Amino acid sequence: MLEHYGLIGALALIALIFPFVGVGVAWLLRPKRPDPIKNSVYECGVETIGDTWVQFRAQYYLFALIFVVFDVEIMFLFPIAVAFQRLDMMQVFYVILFVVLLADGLLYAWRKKALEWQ
Amino acid sequence: MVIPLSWYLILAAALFSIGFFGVLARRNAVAVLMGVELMLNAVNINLLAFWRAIHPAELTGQIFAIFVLTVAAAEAAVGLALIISIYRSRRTIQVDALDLMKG
Amino acid sequence: MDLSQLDLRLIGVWFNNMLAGAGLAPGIISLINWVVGALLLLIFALTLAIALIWIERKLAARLQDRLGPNRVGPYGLLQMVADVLKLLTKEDITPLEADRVTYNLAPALAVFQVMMAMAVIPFANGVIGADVNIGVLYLMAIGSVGAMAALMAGWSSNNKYALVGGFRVVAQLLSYEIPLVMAMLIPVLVAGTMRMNGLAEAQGGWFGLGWYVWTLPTAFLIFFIAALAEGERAPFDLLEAESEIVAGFNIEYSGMKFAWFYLAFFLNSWVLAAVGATIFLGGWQGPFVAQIPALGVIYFIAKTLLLFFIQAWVRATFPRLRIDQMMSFCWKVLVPMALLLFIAVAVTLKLGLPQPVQGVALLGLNLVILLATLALVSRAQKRSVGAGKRAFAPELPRL
Amino acid sequence: MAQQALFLIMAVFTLGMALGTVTSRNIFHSALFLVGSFAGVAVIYFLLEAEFVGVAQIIIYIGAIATLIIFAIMLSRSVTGQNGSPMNRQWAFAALGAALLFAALAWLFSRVDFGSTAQPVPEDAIALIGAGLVTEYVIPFEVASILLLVALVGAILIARERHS
Repeated sequence: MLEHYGLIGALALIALIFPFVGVGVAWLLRPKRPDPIKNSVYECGVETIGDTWVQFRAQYYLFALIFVVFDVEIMFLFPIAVAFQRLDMMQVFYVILFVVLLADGLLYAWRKKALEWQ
Repeated sequence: MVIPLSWYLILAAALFSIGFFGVLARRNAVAVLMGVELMLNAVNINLLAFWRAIHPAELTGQIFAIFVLTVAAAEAAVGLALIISIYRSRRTIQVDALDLMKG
Repeated sequence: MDLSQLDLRLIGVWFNNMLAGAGLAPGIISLINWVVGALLLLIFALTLAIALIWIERKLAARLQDRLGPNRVGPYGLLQMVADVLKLLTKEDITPLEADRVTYNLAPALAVFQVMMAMAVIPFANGVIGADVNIGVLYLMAIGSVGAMAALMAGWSSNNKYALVGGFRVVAQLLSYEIPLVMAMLIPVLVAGTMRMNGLAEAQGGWFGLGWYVWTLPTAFLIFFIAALAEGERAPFDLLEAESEIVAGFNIEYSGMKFAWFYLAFFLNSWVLAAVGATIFLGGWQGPFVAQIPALGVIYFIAKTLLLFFIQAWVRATFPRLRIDQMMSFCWKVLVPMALLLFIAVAVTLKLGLPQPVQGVALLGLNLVILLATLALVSRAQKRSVGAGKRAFAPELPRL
Repeated sequence: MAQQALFLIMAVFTLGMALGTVTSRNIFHSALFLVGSFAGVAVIYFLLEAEFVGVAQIIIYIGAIATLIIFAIMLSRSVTGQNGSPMNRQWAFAALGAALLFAALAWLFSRVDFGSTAQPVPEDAIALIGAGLVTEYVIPFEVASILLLVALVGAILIARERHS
């Protein structure tokens, strides 16, 4: 099994180093004249007011939550899909039960208006 | 196995101890949760190492590792929701500042 | 020359024989193979990116009745070379209060993600970086690294626009990952394998009628729409919406670091097109591919470019969606549709129908689900517009 | 040999990242170190020939849990929260306790021989996992579904902004 991952490992190493090589080459070629105005935060020419890390709404977190639950669900469904030809009708029913239970979660989120963007 | 079982176990032990330290010593509630996740990872390394060394033909070890992952995801979802909720009402997530229950 | 000998895999065999002839140990030979393979993929990706940027700019210009790049070289072909040189010599600006390590790591991670995805794409039968057992899941895993890169870039720039872009990552990349992967799950269910080459192989025969786009058109549609969002393309380009949040998460980046995000964007579109072509359009399958395996490369590239062309076409044509519309569409239309499709296909496969009947049944089911969804959405839309609500916020029907 | 070298490199990487997670002053950096540590553990799983769990580790831990953690940090970031030590008062005892725990476990694992077989991992391991989930382990499988459902419902209830 591991021999399949040799190329992926080599690619991972090269793909991690390569962007830094590019930035390094640019570092050799490019001008370096920093000044406070140039390095200030870009805000359409307006002075930045206040801290950047202002409070964000929890709305985003709700979507992340639903994402996590479905992510885990899909991770379970993939090996079952691979084994699907070996399953009988009863076992397919178990899989459908699993999906339907999680679809309930989506319905609940829908009902509670967690899917609305306000 | 090319790599001895004890290597994996010692790695897992080290990871578990680091996570344990994080849980006990950090003030930020999110950091405490990160410590818990490190400990769960250590447990999973142990599960898979024993599976690979002793029963590779049966996939029990792998299946249980997946369940541990699932539980970790559920735990993180609820734990972080609690932390966000606490932050909203108390404006802090430093664990030692949250001592409402202290008499 | 015998055309059947024209198999790209033979180059690998020849290369290995040469190395073995030089008296190298087997371990060293495989190491050289891996490194050479990885370097080939890297070089291919870089050349491809330059070609894609030129194609897309020319195409968008034609669709919008402009000329596009035409000054540097014939048909503006050398424009991209000039752009690369310009980006290399641009001054690199790091905002004063940026989180430096994270700021520099983010573009590298974006490139890393898209390069890693190249490893499991089959260019012809067996011509694939690594035909791993977990092919489709591997792509899903790599995709989550890309979301992480955008999140890091948005957070570390210490810029409000960038942070809004970072937050929109979850709204867009994460949400649309669910229908994307659910749509990829359905061909896996039919083929019974996650290997990318195996998926392409399973679509042979029947003169192209074995392609999953014919039997599973709704799954393909879900995949394609979700791929537009995953590739940060209009109408789903809220992540960088230049007219609202200037450039989103990569606003503070300049010079080479910006170039990496740019490169990752185009390659990501191409990878999504290639995955779509492999999973739904038969990949390297085509006429006479069994006799002349090298033809597979041509079929594969043609199908990929077709999908890339449609993506660019949509991008040049459609206006951007609002964020509430985008999220509603994902969670209230695409995900329920994909879940329903999964259950329907699973049951149909277990009925034990003979091959052609099963294909027709699958096609019928797909069309029924698609039409039913369209009808429900248009009814919900009419009702919400009539009630004076914002357009497209379908309510759950009372049960 | 090559595998052992890779294992040692990844072990050092994972532990270093884990140490960074628990000691970093900046909570966002902690989260990034945590991501690095997760990635290291994923490579360890691949070395154990558990490719499915390795890829699931990346999908769930890096794709889902780490994203949630980073979001929670972004949402609960207080301007004053960065001051002061990241550690609480009992950190020295915690360090001592963790060191003792590690010493005891390491001593145990280096002494006891749990045995090991030369059996290979089956070729179709993923299909066997999939079949196992709906045969032998069907109850944990459905319970996992219910657990996720309950977690989703609970988390939505807790995290929802109340409209006053």
